[in-house]
Parts: sequence; structure tokens; C-alpha cells
Amino acid sequence: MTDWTKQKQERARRLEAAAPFVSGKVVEPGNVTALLKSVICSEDRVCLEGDNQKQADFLAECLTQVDPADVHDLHIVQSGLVLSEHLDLFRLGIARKLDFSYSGPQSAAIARALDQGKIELGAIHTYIELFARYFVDLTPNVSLIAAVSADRNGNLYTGPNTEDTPTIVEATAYKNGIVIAQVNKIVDEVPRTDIPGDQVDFVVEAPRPFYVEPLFTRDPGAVTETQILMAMIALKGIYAEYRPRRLNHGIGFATAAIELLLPTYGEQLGLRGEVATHWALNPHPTLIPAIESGWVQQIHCFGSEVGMDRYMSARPDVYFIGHDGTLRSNRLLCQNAGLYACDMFIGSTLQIDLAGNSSTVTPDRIAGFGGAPNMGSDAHGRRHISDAWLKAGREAAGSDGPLVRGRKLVVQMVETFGEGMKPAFVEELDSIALARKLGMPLAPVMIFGDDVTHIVTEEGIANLLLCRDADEVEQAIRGVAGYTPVGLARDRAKVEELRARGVIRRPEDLGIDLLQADRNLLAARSVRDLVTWSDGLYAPPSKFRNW
Amino acid sequence: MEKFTIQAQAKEPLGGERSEAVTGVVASGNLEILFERNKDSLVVTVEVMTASHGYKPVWDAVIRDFVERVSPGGMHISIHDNGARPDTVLLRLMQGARLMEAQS
Amino acid sequence: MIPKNVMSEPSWYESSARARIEGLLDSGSFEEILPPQSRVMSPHLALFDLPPAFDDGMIVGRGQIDGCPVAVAAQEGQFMGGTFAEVSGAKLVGLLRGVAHSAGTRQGVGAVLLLLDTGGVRLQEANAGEMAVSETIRAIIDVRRAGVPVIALIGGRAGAFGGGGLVTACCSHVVISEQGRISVSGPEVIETNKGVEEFDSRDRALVWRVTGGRSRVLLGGADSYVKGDVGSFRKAAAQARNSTPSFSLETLEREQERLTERLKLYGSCHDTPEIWRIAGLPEPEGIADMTEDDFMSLLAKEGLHHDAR
Amino acid sequence: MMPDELISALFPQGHTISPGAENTFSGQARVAGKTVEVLGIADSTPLGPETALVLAGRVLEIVRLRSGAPIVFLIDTASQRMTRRDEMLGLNEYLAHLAKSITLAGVSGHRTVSVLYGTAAAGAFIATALSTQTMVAVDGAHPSVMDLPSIARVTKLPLDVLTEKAKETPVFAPGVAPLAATGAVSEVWKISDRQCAERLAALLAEGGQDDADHRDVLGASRGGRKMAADVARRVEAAFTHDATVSEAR
Repeated sequence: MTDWTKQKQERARRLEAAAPFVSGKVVEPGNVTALLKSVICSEDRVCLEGDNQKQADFLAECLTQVDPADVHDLHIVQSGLVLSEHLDLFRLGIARKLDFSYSGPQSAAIARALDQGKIELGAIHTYIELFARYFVDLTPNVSLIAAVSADRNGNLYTGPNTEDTPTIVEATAYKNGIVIAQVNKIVDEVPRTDIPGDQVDFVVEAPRPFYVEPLFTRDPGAVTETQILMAMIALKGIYAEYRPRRLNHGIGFATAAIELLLPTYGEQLGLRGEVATHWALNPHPTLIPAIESGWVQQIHCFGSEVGMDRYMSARPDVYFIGHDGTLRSNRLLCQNAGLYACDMFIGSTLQIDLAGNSSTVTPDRIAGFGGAPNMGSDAHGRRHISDAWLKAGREAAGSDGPLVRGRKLVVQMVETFGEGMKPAFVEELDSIALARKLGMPLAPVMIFGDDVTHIVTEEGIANLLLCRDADEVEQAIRGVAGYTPVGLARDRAKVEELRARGVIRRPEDLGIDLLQADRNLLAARSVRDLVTWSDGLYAPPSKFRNW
Repeated sequence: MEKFTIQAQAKEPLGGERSEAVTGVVASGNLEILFERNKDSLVVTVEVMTASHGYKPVWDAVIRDFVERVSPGGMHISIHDNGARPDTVLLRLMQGARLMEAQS
Repeated sequence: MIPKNVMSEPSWYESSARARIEGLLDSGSFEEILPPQSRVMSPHLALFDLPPAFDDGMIVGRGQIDGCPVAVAAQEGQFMGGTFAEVSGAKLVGLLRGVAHSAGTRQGVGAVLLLLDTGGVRLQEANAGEMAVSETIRAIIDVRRAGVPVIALIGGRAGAFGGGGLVTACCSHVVISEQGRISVSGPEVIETNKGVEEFDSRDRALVWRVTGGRSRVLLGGADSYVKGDVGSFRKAAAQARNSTPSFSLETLEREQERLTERLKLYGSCHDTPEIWRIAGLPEPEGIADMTEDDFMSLLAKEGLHHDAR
Repeated sequence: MMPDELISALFPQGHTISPGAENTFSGQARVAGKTVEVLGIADSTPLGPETALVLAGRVLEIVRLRSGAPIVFLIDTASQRMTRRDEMLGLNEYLAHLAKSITLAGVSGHRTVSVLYGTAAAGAFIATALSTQTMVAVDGAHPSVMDLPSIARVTKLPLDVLTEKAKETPVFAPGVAPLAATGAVSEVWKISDRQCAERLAALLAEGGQDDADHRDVLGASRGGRKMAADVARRVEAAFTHDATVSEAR
């Protein structure tokens, strides 16, 4: 007779083993390592909640302290691998296999660990993909998560940084897994229930609040004239042309410059209310001036941002705010919104090849994907229309008709030279060499060329929708690649022809004078200005202050 | 430091009255450009001193484009470069030319 | 549309030294001495394979504010950190000597404006830079003794550190903005030498509480506080020009008293909010985050109480 | 600890120098039959607000007496004290106050001479020894702006490269010889020569010279600062003759 309750029995066994270390659902911090040892078995799939923003850092630290003789060969399944403790798990042999999305600060360490064979890599996913696999074949046995507060019944308040938590808990709790939460404080009553207590097995009050990285704060003081020029080109050549109302912005300085130009240059172009009204976007501080100037109707957020909480609570008409008065973010839902409900993604990258493929991988760094591939891809399942979507689709098809579907605008903004004079345009992506070296069958590509609709550089816009073959794509890209080797090798006659057809548009073709690009155009030139715009509600982290 | 001089022939002399102008500063990733006027000449002379070695072909290309766009005949241009990217170089050159074109 | 309380005018902090002079003086009145085309540059940077600047990062000359003649010296904070060095220092010293020697003559000026923006001595020419600071201090005193006010304007990216901090405190009047910083050892230097527990240089709120414009003007290290736009600096410079300076035994005796009193009152404090609490300021913790207008009305209410520098 | 050996070598005719607060010492001495004021700092003490006030206070007292007596400063400090608290209290003002007080004494008829017998660096060097009219270095003197390892860190150059470069130019290297070359140190004495008292008397007798700061000229003649004096002179000349220049425009 088949036993259909093996998972349930195993869960019961583990909870039994945990009993000596807990009091009800509450664990003392000193008991956490012992608890982890009792509920985690070797080869388990473990999600140690960490994304590009919040971190269950106390639990991570505790997990590195279990004896690898007791617990080893874990399979880590989580969106962000960004703490040094995450890497320690592999270095110590506690973990072996890895499926993840984003690595950020650990990108160099991951590349080294892969090279040394310390990590057995499953795949680098986009966020939604990894979340999807949580429900198919990467369901966690144990999840270690972070929340702001908990009551003694395990009800969790995840606060503005809700992010991945509901998704992780849903997959774990409903498949007989075990959920342990670190919280900043155990309280009598949580301000709102983001995660119901019956999905949470244990809570521990961590000795310090969980870490949150201010990943989306761009100091307006560091925006350059070149980035302002690019932002002007994008506003006039893309926003004004296609009028995308629903969109997502990447986190680079060029898109921050766009945000800061909306109330000034955007206003001059008469675009308020016409574009960029509805967003799937993290709480970018640089969007404050546009919000305050009445550009923005609604924003849904993947996560929160350090210092923005009070501002968002005071703007509930714009943000998604719980009845308790604080932001509710949700990475899965916001990613989905970015994939299906947005007409445009515009963001930066590190390298672009001659077919428009882009990657942030360098020979010694694997930064992962995060959300850009979903934001920056055409959703073939999309059926609802918008003017921007239809216009892009018609340009791509070169025709109109009842069977010509639309296209998402996927815009890549790059300065032709990056840091240290590294050309952004290359004959071959570094990620291909890396894939060869590590034996990966598919090179990590952030956005595939066939999804890219426009490339914006300081030299102008290349509209790939209007290119009719691979050769035209190549010359259109070379034509905006500036003084990089790729740009210098352009076919000048072909580039002029593409320019005559409007495939390539230079600043002067758009009526933009190079010398207009001035920092005085920015609606805020410093983080201090953003605070003033927010009426003192935005409280930036100390590292962004110069007052 | 790498030093070289690039010369070009412009179609017309640069207008304006100013005898000299400076743009930019020698900060990291930036450069300083001194424009001086050599009346009744179509020759453009650019003296470059740069902290980044091996980019002369890129300088040639930037200055060719600058001369095409602006026709800065009679300009003697001296550059102290601290690793500026080509787009910054072009921007500063254009800014300098605009200053020289001022009437007083 | 940018609201009124967000600065939309050219910013002192962001401007180059040349742009600051342009905005400070009457339009077209600036006459530069040893301008870029004279190419008087550092002879030492080549040894370090560093590019020189045509003016060695120091712009000196004369001009006018509201039609009255002034001498001006501006450091370019973005070039080598706006440092004191052989040539840049000598340009400043020469200007000050010229002012002292021409006081009361047809070439005399009503004030010297020092647009300091410096991390201190340029280490590639450390000895020459150190000497330049010392010679500058001596020359400033000669200018002040000749009856000409020397006004320091502080609000650049590099602040006024190292010898720049000493030079600032030798001037007869110090104008500062919120972003301005004055200090001897920089936070990074203290952190490197004494550890992060002594001074966490990445805690920028702390850096500004210790060295920044608001703290300096409240404690008496600066005399005028201005918003960070170039126009406000111009206004403050024009006003300070009319302050009659004195440099005498009595001045320094009063300064001795003032500094002794400060040490007695606040010598055991660890952070500026403790000082503001003792000083009886409202909301000592919130000083840094007040709006500019609120801070300036606080200053007006508290009054600026230092008569000796 | 007071530098007794140095004090006896400088003032064989007797003195009343005694230790004071904050590692300072002060008193009077006889040199060539005349009274001189002596003021010092000992034990490589980092210069903080307290020490600066003690020294400046004493200098101002001396000026107040209007005796015109020369003042001899014996200096063994370090750099300025590096603490957050001192900077918060406005260390720059305290150091500048000391520099101004010493300079005031110099322009008020007091011959000011510093004798550097230990270390002095950075801001503390400026506020003490460099603020006198004349600086003398004796045994043990080690003036500097910043030590080579720190310079290496800031300039991002390897220490050995920097050490090599220091041999080519006196412009950045620490020590008596490079600073003498730039004009900071006027004379270098050896205590064992037994001529210190005599040389001090000779220096003090030079009193009544003009107030002008000639250190840049000295630096030029010694080859340690080849440009400074000339540049300063050109700027000064252009400034004082500016009126004719502007008429010519």
C-alpha cells in the first residue's frame, strides 16, 4: 500500500526534534543554530530569504554555524545571493547546489566559487521564473525568512519590505515545509497580518533589525551632463513619440535622469498626463519631484526603499498602502505587472553586441538577472491593447491589420563607454566566454536582441523595430556606438541611409542642442533637494547625505 | 602622460570676438580645454596631453567630427585630459567653441 | 515647475571655481592675473605622471562687487582636491601681498574674497604646499593689519580641510553654506589613523554634524550662513565687505576668551546635539534636518555671537 | 619632559624655564645679557585645543607686556591631535589662533624664533614652528607634512617608488634637509658644536628687520622651491600695477 503522507510525517518528525529549542512558536536567538540543525536535513532545498533588498541576515549567520558534518549538501533556492554568509555556506560545505536570480555585491565571489567547483549551479533565473519553479520542482523544504514583527502565534507583519516573503511562504507552508522567521520585534499584536500565523512555524526576535540595501537610491548630484543628454533624447525621441503611460524604469543613472527631467524638460514637451502615469517600480527617490508635480497616478512596488516609507505612507493615492498605513510591496505580483501590464521597459546595461543582446556579466563577475529580463521582454501572452503597444508592433511589422499584434517597448540606455573606458558595445559579449569557461550551455543574457526595440546612447537613438534584417540591426547599433571600436567600424554610408529613414536619430535630428544638457535642467540636483521636494518626508540613509 | 598634436583644416574660421576661453577642469574623467585664436587661419591645431595612453585614434575621430560640425578655423586648442570619455571631450569642445563665438 | 523652496539657481557646490567667480563679481569685471593662457603650471606633477592644470587650480585677480573693487582668489576643488601647492599657493600669496602693499593707494581694494575649496596640502608637493599655507596665513594677517577685510567663502565639494581649515580661521569673516565643511584632519584621515570607532567617515550625517556648515556657524567657526546658490554667496560677500575688520592684540585676546569659553562649556561633549542642548537650542537632534528657512530664522533668533577672529 | 640638554646649550647664562600645563613649558632666559621669553612644547605632544590655548595665552600675555623681548619657541609636537571631539570643537580655530598669536608677536616688535628639537607635522607644524619669523632645526628635529607611507596611500603610489622619487626632489619628502631646501628651516645646528648659544644670540640680534616673509626667496636660492617666489612676485607686481593694465585694455 502506498504511503501518501510521507512528507507530512517527515514534517512532524522535524517539529518534534525542534521541540527542545522552542517555546510555542518562539525561539530564543541563542537556540536558533540548534533549531536549524534539528529541522534541516542534508540535501534539503532551503530558501534563506535574501533578495536584492531585504535579508534574513541573522538566520543566515546562524545557518553558517551549523556543523557541516551534521548538515551538508543543501540546495539553496533563493532570489538573492548577496551576503558573504551566503557564500560561506558553500565554502564550508553546508550547501552545494544553487538556484538563484541575483548576486549583486557577491558577483565576483560567485564567479570564483563556480570556477573552483564550490558551487554546483542549477540555473540563474529571473525572479518570476524562480518563483514559478518554487511551485513546480524547486519547492523549499525549509524557508528562513525576515519580517518586521510577529506575534506569539506567528502572524507576521512584513511591513513595506514584504517583497518575496508571501511567495516563499506559500510554496513552503503548503507543501509540508517548515517556515522560520526572524523578526525585529515580537509584539502582542501585529499592525497588519501580511503572513497568517498558521503558515509560520517559528519566530525569533533577532538581535538587530534585518538588513536592507538602499539599492534604488541614485544621488542626483552624480548625474552627468551625458546622462542628461541621453534622458532628453529618450524623452523627446521615445516618450513623446510612443506616449507610453504604463512603464518600468531600471535603476541606472540615465533613467534617474529621466525621472528628474519629467517636471522640467518633460513639462516643456507637454507630456504631463500623457506619459508615465502608471508604474511598476520600486520607490525611486528620484521620482519624488515627478510625483509631487502631478505626473504620476499610481505605482506598485517590488519592494521598499530605505528612507522612503514615511513619504509613501503620506501618498496613499499613489502607492499601495495597507490599512495600517504602510506600504505593501510584492515582488512576484509586481514582476508580473511589469511583464504583462507595462508598455515600456527602459533601463541600462553593461554590454551590447551587434545583434542587440545585452549582458551585465563581465569575465569575472556574475551579477545574475533580477527583474530586467521579464520587464525587458515582449510578453507574447499579452492580448490587451494600448496605443504605445500597437504603434511599436506596427513599426516592427512594417504593416497594419487585425493580425498585427503590438510590441512592448524595450529600451536600452547605455553610455558608449562605461567605467574605466570600457566600451559598452562589443563584437561578442563577455558572457559567452564565461559560459564557455564554465561549461554553461546557455550564456547568461540579460535581454535578448529580438526583444530590444530601441538603443539610446549619447550619440542618438537606434530604432531596431524599423530594421529589416540583421545587417541593418548591426549598422543601426554601430551608428549609435560612438567612438568605441564597434562604432568606429561603422559603414558610414549605410548609417547615413538609416538616419535618413529615421532608424537612427541624432540629437540634432530631434532638435536637441548638445549644450542644452545642463545640470540646471534637473528638478533636483542633490539628495537634499529630494528631501525638500518631499516636504521633509523622505529620510535618506546617511551615506547619501551632504548636510 | 602621452602627448601629441592633431591638425586639421576647417572650411571656415570660427566666428566671434573672444581671444581665449577655457572649459572643463582637470578632474577624474574630465578634461580642461584652452581655446586660443589665431586670426586669418583655417588651420585647427589641437595639442593633447592625456593621462590615458593609447587612444590617439579615438582622439583623431573625435576631433574630425568636431571640425566637421563646428568648423573651428584658426583655433589653437590645448587639452589637459584626465581620462575623459570621448563624448565628454566632444561636449567640452563644443562648449569651448560656443564660448569663443560670443561677441565680447 | 520647481517649487520655490528647491534651489533652482546655479549652485555654489556644483559650480567650477571660474563659474563661482563669474557669479560672484559684477558681470565682466574680473581681470585675471596669470590666466590659463600664461600657462604657469605645477612643475612637480609630471614626476607623478599627473596632468597639470593651466592655472594650477588657483584663479586670482581683481574685480568688482556692486562697483566696488575687490581681490579674488578661487581654488578649483575638483583639480587635485583643490590643494595648496607651490604654484597655486604662490599665486594666492602674491595676490595677498599685492593687496597689503596697495592698501590705501589707487590700486587698493575694499576686500579680499577667498573662495576656498580644498582638502589641504597637495601631497605630491607637500613641503611646498605646507609653506604656501604658512605664507598665506602670514600674508592674510598683513592684509588685515592694512585694514582690508579677508572674507572666506566655504561651500565647495572639497570643503576647507587641513591647512585650508587654518587659513579659513585666519580670515576676518567666514561665510558658509549647509554643504560647506571646515576641519583640520578629514574624517577619512582620522578613521585611518584612529579607527572607525573614533570617526566613521562613511556616516555622512555624522561628518556634517562635526564639520558641516550649520554646526560651524552655530558654534562660531563661521560668521554668516547662506543658502547654497551662487547669488546668496554674492550677497553675503557684499555685506561682509562692509564689516570693518580689526587685527590687534585685543582681537586675539577676545578670541582667546571665546575659545576658552567654548572648551569649558562643550569640552566634554561627544556630538553636536549635546552642544546644542547645553546651548539651549530647541530640538537639538533636529538641527541638521530643519529646512533652510527654519534654520536661518533660528540663527536670526539666536543671533551670531562672535566678534573676534 | 623638558629638553634640559637643549635648554642648557641654548641658555648657558641661566633661565627660569619650568614645566606648565598640557606638556608645555615656559619661562625666561638670558641671552647676550638680555631677557628673552621661552615657550615650548615637549614629548611629541599632538596639538589639541587645550595645548594651543595654553601656548597662545602665554604669547598674548607677553605681547600685552610690550617688553619687546624676543620669544624663543622650543618645539617637539606631533601632528594636530586627531579626534572627532577636537574637530567638532573647531580645532582649526584653535590652531589658527595660535598661529595668529605667534604672528602677532612677530609684527608687534618681538623677534620670534623657533627651535625644532623633535617632530612637528601637518597643521601642528604650521601653527607652531612655521608661525615664527625664523626656524632652526637641532638634533632630533623631524619636520614633516605627512609621512611617506601615508603619502603613498593617498597618491596610490608604491612606497618604494615614492622613496625613489623623494631622492630626485625635496618637494615632498619629510625631514630637515628637504624642508630647509624649501625655505622652512633657516639654519641647522648641532648641540655638540657648543655654538648654539652664540648662534641664537646672533639670530636674536638680527631683530628689527623688515616684517616681510622671505622664506620663498630662501627656498628659491636653495633650489627646493624654484617657482614660488617668482610666481608670487609676478602676481603681486601685476596686482599693484593693475590700473595701467586695465587702462590698456
